Amino acid sequence: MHRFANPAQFNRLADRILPWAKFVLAASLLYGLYLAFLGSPPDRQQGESVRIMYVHVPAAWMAMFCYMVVAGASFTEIVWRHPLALLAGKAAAPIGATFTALALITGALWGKPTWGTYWQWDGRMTSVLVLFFLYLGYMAIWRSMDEEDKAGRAASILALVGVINIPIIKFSVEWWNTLHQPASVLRLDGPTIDSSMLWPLLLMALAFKAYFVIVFLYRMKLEINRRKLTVLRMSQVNRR
Amino acid sequence: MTQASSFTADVCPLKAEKLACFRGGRLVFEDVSFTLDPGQLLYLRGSNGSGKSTLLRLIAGFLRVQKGVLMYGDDGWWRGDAALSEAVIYAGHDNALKPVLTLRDNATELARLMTGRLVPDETLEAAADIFDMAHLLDQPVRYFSSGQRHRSNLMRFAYLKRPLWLMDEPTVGLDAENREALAGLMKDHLAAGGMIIAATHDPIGVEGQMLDMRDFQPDYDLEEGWL
Amino acid sequence: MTQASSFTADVCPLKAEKLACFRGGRLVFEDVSFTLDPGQLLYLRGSNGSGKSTLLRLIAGFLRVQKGVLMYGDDGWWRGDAALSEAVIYAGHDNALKPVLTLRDNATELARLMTGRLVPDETLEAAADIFDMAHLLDQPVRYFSSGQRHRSNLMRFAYLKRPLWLMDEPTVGLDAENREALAGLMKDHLAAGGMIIAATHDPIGVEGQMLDMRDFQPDYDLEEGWL
Amino acid sequence: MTASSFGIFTGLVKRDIRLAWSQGGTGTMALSFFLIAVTLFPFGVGPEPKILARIAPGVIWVVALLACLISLDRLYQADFEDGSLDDLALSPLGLSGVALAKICAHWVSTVLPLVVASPLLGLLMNLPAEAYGTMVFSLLLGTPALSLIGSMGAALTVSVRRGGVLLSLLVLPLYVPTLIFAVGAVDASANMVDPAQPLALLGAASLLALVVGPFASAQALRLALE
Amino acid sequence: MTASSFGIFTGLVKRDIRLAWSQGGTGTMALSFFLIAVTLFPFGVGPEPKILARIAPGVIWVVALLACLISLDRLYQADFEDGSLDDLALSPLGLSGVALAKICAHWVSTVLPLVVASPLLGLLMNLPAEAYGTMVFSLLLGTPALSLIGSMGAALTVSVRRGGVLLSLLVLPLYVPTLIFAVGAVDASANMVDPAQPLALLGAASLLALVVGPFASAQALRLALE
Ligand code: HEM
Ligand SMILES: Nc1ncnc2c1ncn2[C@@H]1O[C@H](COP(=O)(O)OP(=O)(O)OP(=O)(O)O)[C@@H](O)[C@H]1O
Ligand SMILES: Nc1ncnc2c1ncn2[C@@H]1O[C@H](COP(=O)(O)OP(=O)(O)OP(=O)(O)O)[C@@H](O)[C@H]1O
Ligand SMILES: [Mg+2]
Ligand SMILES: [Mg+2]
Repeated sequence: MHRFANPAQFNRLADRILPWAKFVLAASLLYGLYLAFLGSPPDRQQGESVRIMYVHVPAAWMAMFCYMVVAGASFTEIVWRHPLALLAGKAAAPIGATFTALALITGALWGKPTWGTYWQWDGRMTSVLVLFFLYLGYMAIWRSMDEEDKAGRAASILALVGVINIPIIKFSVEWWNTLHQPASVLRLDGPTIDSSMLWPLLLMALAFKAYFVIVFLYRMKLEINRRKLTVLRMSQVNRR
Repeated sequence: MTQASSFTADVCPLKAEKLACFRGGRLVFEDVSFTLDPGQLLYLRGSNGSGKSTLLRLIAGFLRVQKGVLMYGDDGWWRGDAALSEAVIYAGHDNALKPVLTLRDNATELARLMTGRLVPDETLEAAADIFDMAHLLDQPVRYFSSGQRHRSNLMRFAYLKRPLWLMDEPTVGLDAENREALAGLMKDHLAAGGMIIAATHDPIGVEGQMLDMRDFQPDYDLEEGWL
Repeated sequence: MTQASSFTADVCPLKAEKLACFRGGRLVFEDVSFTLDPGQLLYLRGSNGSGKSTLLRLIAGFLRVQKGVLMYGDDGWWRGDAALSEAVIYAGHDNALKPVLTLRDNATELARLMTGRLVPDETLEAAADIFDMAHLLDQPVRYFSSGQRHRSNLMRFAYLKRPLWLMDEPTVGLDAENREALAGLMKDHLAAGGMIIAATHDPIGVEGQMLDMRDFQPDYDLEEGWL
Repeated sequence: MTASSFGIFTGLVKRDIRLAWSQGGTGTMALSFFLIAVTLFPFGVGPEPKILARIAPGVIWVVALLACLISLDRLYQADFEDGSLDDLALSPLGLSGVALAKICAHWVSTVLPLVVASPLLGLLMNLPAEAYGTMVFSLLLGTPALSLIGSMGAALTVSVRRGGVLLSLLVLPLYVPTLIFAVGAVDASANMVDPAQPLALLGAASLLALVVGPFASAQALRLALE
Repeated sequence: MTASSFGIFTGLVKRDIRLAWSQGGTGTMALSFFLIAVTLFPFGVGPEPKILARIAPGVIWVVALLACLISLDRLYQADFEDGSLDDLALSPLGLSGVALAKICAHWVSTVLPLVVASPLLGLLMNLPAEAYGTMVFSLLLGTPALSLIGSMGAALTVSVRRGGVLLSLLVLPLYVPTLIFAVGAVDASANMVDPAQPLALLGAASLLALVVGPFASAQALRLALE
């Protein structure tokens, strides 16, 4: 378990993965974008605006995926006190928050042409918003505390408590919505996906995932270096 | 070597072996070892920042023992352990007093928190007498001067009957008379078979072992220490 | 007797006549009189609760002079007065440090607050050197031990150039070396014609007048004192 | 041991209630925040009875939640700052027990008064007569979750300077389900629908919080002691 | 003397802005409270766009007011607790100047971000397009009064532990006129009426607060020092 606690070993592993991830990103992004914007037909009801889907849906998937990464890292940190897990959560959270913001923004932009409004208090949108707040809280704790280890463990506790919340929010909000506004559930049945749309969607999802891996690894390396810096500073404090 | 006594918990020797402590990723001290037998006093000495308070908080179970061993009798001694939390009284830099409550109420609440029972009035008054606080018992603590607050905090050692005292700079801000009262209290505790660890810059006037924290300053090593 | 000097404000004798102070409706001390000339040091002595801190805060202008007179040179000395707030440096029990800022930033902000200007780096580093803090200048204060924080607070006396120093228990928590450094700093200030009033329980090793606050304890009288 | 634990627990609850209602305590203050903040809404929204009635359950619950939140700020902070937290950690009760005791005290001293005052605010906000019972009941059932969840946030932010506002960031998202169930129940009653289902969910949220809350709070408090 | 006073004043404003946006400061946090609390209302009130649009100006203003309020809690408290208030009192600037500097810093670091974020919340709350300009303008014009009035409350409660909730009790009633004028202006715009009159009154409230605020704050701070 603690094998990769050695930063040098981690760095070596990361350096081996990075080129591959970059290749996958370039390939899938280029082909995916081509398919999404030129190679697939506009939707019959939605017209060209359907192309937002190729960004929106992968971003929404990644938003949830990143949270699970953060939660997994938190669990590892709490149970096994794995030092790299601490940094992994810290590295993944801002990426997740960005994807969440992207899902929110693209969703809102999509909402305007399809529903005539940028924002609806619909179950799925709301639960993603709450997810965004959880990310913000996680990052705020990290920023707010004096000691890195302490901050990380506090943030981990929050992340784990937040996991309990996610299914509840989704479930409850959908229930809450049907009481007031059953009409907005419409979106859930969405346009049935034809393979001409499925392929670019999957390719874009792959590209997003590769992007995540790359940024995540770079951020891990950054965190490790930052950590070294902190320790160096600390060693200054009591130099005699 | 467990010893029957007037304490609410057994008195056993406390033994530290090669303790080390990291704070904020930095090694504060390493290789701290000592043995404290019932009836003994250990002074922690050392310049500012050498880790006296940190060691006390480690022994009190507020910090995790990350490296080394701490034994109480034959048992390990760890954070959140019941044995630990029934043997220790700790008094740190902060006074742990509620300004709106009177001194008597503060003491009563603390005793109830530690034992679940009320302290008899006589015990409390005897404790207050030691530090010449009897006339202040029914005053709200918010009117106290800094030395009076500190004495109110030290009173706990007189009315709680636990064997291991951890004192962080107990003489701070005390006038001469009260330093003597403190020394007397500590001597009585040792005579009854209790144990004391005190971090201090001032002489207190009670015999004891010395542990100079400057001897345990690490040669700082980035390669090993950073994670 | 105003004296030209390196201070940002004039040095004049400080004279107290029959000062008294009420706190919480109670008379804490009465009939306190003293005269402090440039180049002199006044120690406030007395048991806990005798009113040392209260007198210091009165002189610093935090409390109102309710009874008696306080004169600085030929002028009255009152709360909120510009003359007062340009002559005094006060260091109390609290350290007045912002934990997120580095020691250098803390010092810079304080100097700017007091003078509107930045302190030259050399002045600051010289000040830090006195208390062996130079290597800590660029560290956030949150990492400091209690003694290190206290020293950071004392540094202000070295980089602010005001004539009257008010020190409340300046030796608290200092190790032996730093007590000496403090004594040296105080001697230099007196030699330059400054004035110091220090409340302390520990000997500091600088010559000075003594004012024992126990001599000014009122015979407590409910009839007179209660309103 | 058990008998003594029980003594410590009740002692601690009593201590905290007493401190909350003593000078400068949170007890009276949360109540006045609740009353005043709700009163601001007719100023902000305008006095039309229909609109007020429509938004009454939501506003009352949201403000109760905010009042609870700002009083939570000091749940552990006061003990942390004056060093009492060290003592609490050395109590034979253990930190989970301590957290539970403090949560109980918070609910009794600070939240219960809000529940009692809520019908008055219902009157001010023109709440439909059918909904009063459900509103009070939903507050009784749901506010323990607020105290329990809030305790985790308070423990996490205890060593943070100016933690109050960070607390809100951590805790408010976790309050959302409670809020939705509760308002759902009150709205159902106001519209003459059976509120049993949202009330059951509300109770479940409180139970879940009871399982997780004290334990997670204790873990977070350990961190603050380090 | 005047030149040095000016240096001290700007220095103090910069110091406070820096602290507010540093780790654990109120700057970011008040903003997140504002965003989250406004978001709670659709949960509480339900998602109907018409209702939301109707209550939007009131809710946004009331929550901005509450966010401002809870950040005020620590305006002087932090300096009081760590002893910096003694230093502030000994500054040649004088306590009124100190108070004014801290109020300016509070407004710039904490309130201005709320004003900037308010259009986003207008979007979430479905605010009518006509009202955006007036809402932002009313916030710009009215929030200085919130900082100034709040400063008095913060100074009064500074020596009281758990002052946060006491603060609200003191300050909220004084906020009512500002709130009424501001919401009046935004509502007027939303209904295509000229908002000049309520805006003028709002400006007058801020001016009055500017005259009274720093002075009263300084007096209250003197009390805390005693
Ligand atoms: C800000 C507003 C929005 C948010 C936060 C949001 C959120 C999400 C999330 C979280 C998912 C992933 C669901 C899952 O895989 O379980 C998703 C999928 C999707 N969204 Fe959105 N959405 C928003 C607006 C919209 C709009 C306006 C449309 C179009 C009318 C839309 C259409 C879709 C579609 C078609 C999917 C794929 C569903 C599937 O998995 O088959 N969304 N959205
Ligand atoms: N805020 C207050 N209200 C009422 N009485 C007070 C207040 N502050 C202090 N006192 C009382 O004033 C007296 C003098 O207190 P002061 O703090 O000046 O003592 P001191 O000489 O500094 O003692 P120490 O050596 O303990 O610091 C004490 O008896 C104290 O009870
Ligand atoms: N929260 C913390 N994070 C990081 N480092 C810390 C922390 N607290 C203390 N330290 C560091 O640990 C070292 C030991 O501090 P400690 O408070 O134990 O010193 P001390 O021996 O009690 O000194 P003093 O005589 O000044 O009280 C100091 O160098 C300090 O900088
Ligand atoms: Mg120490
Ligand atoms: Mg004193």
